[in-house]
Amino acid sequence: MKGDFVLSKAHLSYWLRQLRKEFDLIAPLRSVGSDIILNSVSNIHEIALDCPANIPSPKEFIFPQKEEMFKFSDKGVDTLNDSRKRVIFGVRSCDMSAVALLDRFYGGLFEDGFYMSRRRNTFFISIACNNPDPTCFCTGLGTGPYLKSGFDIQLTDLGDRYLVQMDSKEGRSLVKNFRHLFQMPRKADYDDQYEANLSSQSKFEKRITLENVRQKILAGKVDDSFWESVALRCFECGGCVYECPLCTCFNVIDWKETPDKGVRMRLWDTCMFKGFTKMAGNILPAEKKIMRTKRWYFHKLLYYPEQFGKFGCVGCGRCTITCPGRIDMATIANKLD
Amino acid sequence: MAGLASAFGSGAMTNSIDEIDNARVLFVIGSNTTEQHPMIGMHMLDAVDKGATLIVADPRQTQIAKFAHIHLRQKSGTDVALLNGIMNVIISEGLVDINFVKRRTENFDEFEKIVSGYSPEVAEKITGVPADEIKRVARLYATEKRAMLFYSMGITQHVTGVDNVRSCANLVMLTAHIGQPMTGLNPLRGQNNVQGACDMGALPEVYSGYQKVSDAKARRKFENAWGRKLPAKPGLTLTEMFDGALNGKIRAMFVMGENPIVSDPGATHIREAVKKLDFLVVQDIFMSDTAELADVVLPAVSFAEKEGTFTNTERRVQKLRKAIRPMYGAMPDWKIIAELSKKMGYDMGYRATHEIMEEAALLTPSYGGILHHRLDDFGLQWPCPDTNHTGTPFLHRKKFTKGLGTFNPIDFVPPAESADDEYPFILTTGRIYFRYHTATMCGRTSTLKREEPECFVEINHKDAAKLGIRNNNKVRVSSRRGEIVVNALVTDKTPEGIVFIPFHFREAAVNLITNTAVDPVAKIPEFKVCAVKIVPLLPKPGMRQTVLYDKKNDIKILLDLYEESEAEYEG
Amino acid sequence: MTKTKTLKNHKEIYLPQKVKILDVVDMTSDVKLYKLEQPKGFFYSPGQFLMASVWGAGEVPISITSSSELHDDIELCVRKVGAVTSALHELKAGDYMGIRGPLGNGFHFEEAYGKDILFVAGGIGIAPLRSLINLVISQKKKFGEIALVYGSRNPSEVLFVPQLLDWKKEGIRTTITVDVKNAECEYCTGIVTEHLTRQKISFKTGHSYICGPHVMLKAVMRDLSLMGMSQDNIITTMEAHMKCGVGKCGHCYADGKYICTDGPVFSYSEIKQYNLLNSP
Amino acid sequence: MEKISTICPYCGCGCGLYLHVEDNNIVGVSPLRHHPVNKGSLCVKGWNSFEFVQHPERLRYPMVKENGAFKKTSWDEVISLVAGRFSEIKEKYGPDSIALLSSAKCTNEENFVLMKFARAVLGTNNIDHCARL
Repeated sequence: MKGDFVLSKAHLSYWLRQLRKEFDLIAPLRSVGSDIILNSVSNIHEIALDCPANIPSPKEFIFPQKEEMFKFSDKGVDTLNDSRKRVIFGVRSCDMSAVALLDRFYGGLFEDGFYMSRRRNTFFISIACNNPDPTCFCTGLGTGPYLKSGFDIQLTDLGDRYLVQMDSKEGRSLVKNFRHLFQMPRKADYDDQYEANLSSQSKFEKRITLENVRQKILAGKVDDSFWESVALRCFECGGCVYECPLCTCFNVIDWKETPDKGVRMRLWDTCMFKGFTKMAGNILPAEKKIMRTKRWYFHKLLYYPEQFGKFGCVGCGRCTITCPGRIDMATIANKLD
Repeated sequence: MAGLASAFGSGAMTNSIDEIDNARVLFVIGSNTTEQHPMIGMHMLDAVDKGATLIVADPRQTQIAKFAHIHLRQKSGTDVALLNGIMNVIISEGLVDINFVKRRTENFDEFEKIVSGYSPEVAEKITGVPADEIKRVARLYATEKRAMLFYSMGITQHVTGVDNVRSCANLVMLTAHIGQPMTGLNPLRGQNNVQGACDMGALPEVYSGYQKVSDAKARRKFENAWGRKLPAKPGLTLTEMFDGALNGKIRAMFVMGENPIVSDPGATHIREAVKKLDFLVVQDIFMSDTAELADVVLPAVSFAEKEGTFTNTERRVQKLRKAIRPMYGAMPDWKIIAELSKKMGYDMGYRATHEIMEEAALLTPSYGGILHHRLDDFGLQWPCPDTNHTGTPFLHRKKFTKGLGTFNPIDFVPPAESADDEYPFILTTGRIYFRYHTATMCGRTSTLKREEPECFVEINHKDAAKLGIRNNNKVRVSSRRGEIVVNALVTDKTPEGIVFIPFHFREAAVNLITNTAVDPVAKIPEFKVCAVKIVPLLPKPGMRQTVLYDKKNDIKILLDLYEESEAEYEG
Repeated sequence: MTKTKTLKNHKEIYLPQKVKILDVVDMTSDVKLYKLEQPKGFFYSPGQFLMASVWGAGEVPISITSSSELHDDIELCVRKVGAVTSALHELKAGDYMGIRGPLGNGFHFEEAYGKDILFVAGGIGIAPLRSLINLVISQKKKFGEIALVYGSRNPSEVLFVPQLLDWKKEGIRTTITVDVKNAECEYCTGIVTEHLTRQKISFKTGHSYICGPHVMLKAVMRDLSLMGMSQDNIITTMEAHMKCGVGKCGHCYADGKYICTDGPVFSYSEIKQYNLLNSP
Repeated sequence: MEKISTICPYCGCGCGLYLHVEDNNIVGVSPLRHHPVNKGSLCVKGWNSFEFVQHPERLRYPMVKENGAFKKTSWDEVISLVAGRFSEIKEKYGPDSIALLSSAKCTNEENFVLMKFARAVLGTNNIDHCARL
């Protein structure tokens, strides 16, 4: 395709080192045990290029768990905007698809300034997925393992080189100044990409079609006894919401540092708690756990398609890893499908 | 942990958490694991999913009890009778591991004499648990090799706490469920470093590693290391300290990161005691109720600002890493004490926490190989006697710490206070999921605070109906020691005759009314059993009720029409 | 249909505007009426709300009780129930507070032209309705019969008493009912639902606007529907836990609808369709 | 951003978690994926364990009560004061008139140091903690 490039693997670290001069470079790094986490890179060689698909979602860089919004004092109010420029290297196709949906959510009728200012300063270099995790199920949702569009830069690992594809102005800007590192692609490169994509797809253990689940719920074939059994296993940890690359709920709180000075901030919140919808006078509209579990699944399975034409799930499998009660999206879908 | 020590010689979880997944029988007594130790609960559910049998003994219908294949709802404070009943069946049906009992334990005969008096029928009378259930549990637990036993505060916070633990130990030895992976006796400890605080000798009668202060040899070792003469007489326990303060024996107190005024039973008594002190120093990260009464308050740092180690309930010593610089003018606790010590003429000379650990390792056999640089990934489980040792996932493999395991013959003793006409309910207290201890930390976490902002009393719906109490009504709960006013939470979680109040709330400190009677050995106060009466407070005058008819379920719902109304927002 | 103006054009949707409190009136022991200086270009419809903000305490949604067309200032009726409203109650005339808004869809009362209107309010639910009632009265000729049933716990909690008398004079059939009567007052007793049938309006063609606690809403909407009123014409305004007011924080989300941006005004048929009163 | 692996401050499970730090400010938490206890999960307290750390109500300086009210003081002064008072009371009433309460929320090292302080410096075995609860 026009505008695509090929990057020799030997040149990757040079390119990233150049980018790090201008950006806070975030990439998957090895950590305690065999953990791989997204962290600021201090040594390019520490980047875990061969890591499995499931690394923590990059959501926190554009929608942090705790974000200060305003500083207030008797003199006035300062809006705090994060202006740090970041390149996040090594995110997966599922996460890229999630970011695209987040952009639509935080844009829209009311544009969320805090999200947008972070988003504008964050550039993603995603890697087409060649070694999916056992928990991954993006193939059934069209959110991976390879993306055709909706990324800044997508790298496809072709053995000794990467096929570099760009789908945004921001993406192209990261390559522009380093043209001498990149070569023009040949047909063989695309053939190899096609093969790699097929081989990757064949590695997926889970085949889940959420559409079947949606139809079943819409047809009223899933009764409350099913959701009751799901709710029973809910530990109310909120992990599914915190880990989900698409969950957006937040709480707003004020901290008073002195009587006339303080900060207003927002924190991730979760609809899995009964207090989430609590009204003054201790009225709890969603007191029963079943209401809250249904709410989460219905939002993702029924209302997301209504609002955005897409499921509120990208098949990343993180809820599968984090849910202590083992009642994640994949498990539910498997039971219902 | 006195109960465990008298049976095995050391008090800690004998096995590891990640063994739970592959156990075949899980017997959980007095622990609402999925709420109080959620991550251990997670392992238990995994085991259940793999086909393990879960047995829960708890008077309350807790979350973990809902997953139980067998749920024994024994009367509060009758755990000993229940366990004796189970052991009676094991003995009479020949399910005892004779080999193990002969080779590795002592005092079986004495023990058998007592247990023989607890036929399942006798146990049923005391505990209210059907004899057949007792028999079923006995057979299940005794015949499965990979059977783990768990207990928590529901067992220890009784006048008979030590007896309860010893009974558990008896059961484990009787069936040889110890010294093997996926077996053992596993206390689930409440606070993150309770285990460590005990291990490190923050106890009146022992140095680190449970070396007795009365033992001259141990004392000499510490005296040599520290270059000071050390006292040989065991000190006062927490409860005795406050009694001492009241009668003038204790004149000064140093409190590091604790808030006994809210956490301890008979809170009024403690407040009085603390007020009588000549000098009180409190070191904490927030202004606590106890700090309010102090003469000096020292700002310490939180877990995120310091280095050190925590020991979890499975004896895993793990490294705490500093994430941010100390906030404001705060100082790490160890530094404050070291400074103080220096000022008093004893320079401890530590420059960093790993040096303290080196000293502790030198003086503590079970921590001998535990040094900071060896804890990088997921820490080490003690005993870890030297730097080549890789830790111990389960204890008592070949022999018990004290040699032979001791059977303790234990008779059932009724709780110190039982329900009567004047105080017809049994009150039990405990933790709830969204709160932790006295709320100095979670009270400053918006989500946790929002979920459970107010104290409540759980009462069975039948009892509530008898008393004319509806959900969210204010009630007065009073015992012989005090009273509090809380909201009623009408539920079927607690059985009839029992009410439950979480102990986290300073506004309604349930410890104002709990029993100050303490276990004679472990000195653990009796939180779990106390007789109370409950009086509904009259609804506000002018409140009006309306009846809503729920067609689907054919029930009438009584509603306080305007009581439930008026939020901050109407449009 | 009037075009409802919202925050849409604001660059910073979370930043409260600083406004001066012109006057504070004690209405009852725990309800105060605030008159705020109206910022330039601030236009709102009845039924809209704003996020009232006190730095250090937080933000809460409060419905506007004045009408843009009739008043030069913004009036808010605030009952002391939580941390933020308590902080608001500390403020005096001359102090400043923050507002964000107007937010929400508001009432589209033009659809009731030529028809009878029944207003039903419970407790402080009179506040958002007051905005609409004043506007309706100003165009009284365009409507048929107008009636109001207003329930309170006790006589001392009846809000806007002088205004109620004015409305009566304007020809509105006003029924004020309290739970417990004291000797002097002339109010009726009983809950609002007991007084609905007595209203001399056409239930078949009429429109109804209701605001009050959830329990009351449920009962009134069901009764009116049983009396033959079209479910599309039974209009209410919902309350919900809100943190942002602009469809982002997710707190008021229910079955695909955001109370803050899709509401807070809904018809009974919408409420049933989206299961808003007892949604999962 | 820097993610520091540490241990949850709440219950006795001892779950591993990362604290996410940006400019000396904790902005988030995530679980350790391969920790033998929590295996990639956390409970609600763990997920929210960072919020109280930087809460403005944190004690900021040592305080001494004078005439019923707390007064700010310096570390030097307060250490001298406490050391002086303890010495005085020890002198007058004997070492066993002093009691120390340690904490199950503090580290092993801190417990060890306090235990040593009680026994070697003050000369009393009157040390306990709230583990009995």
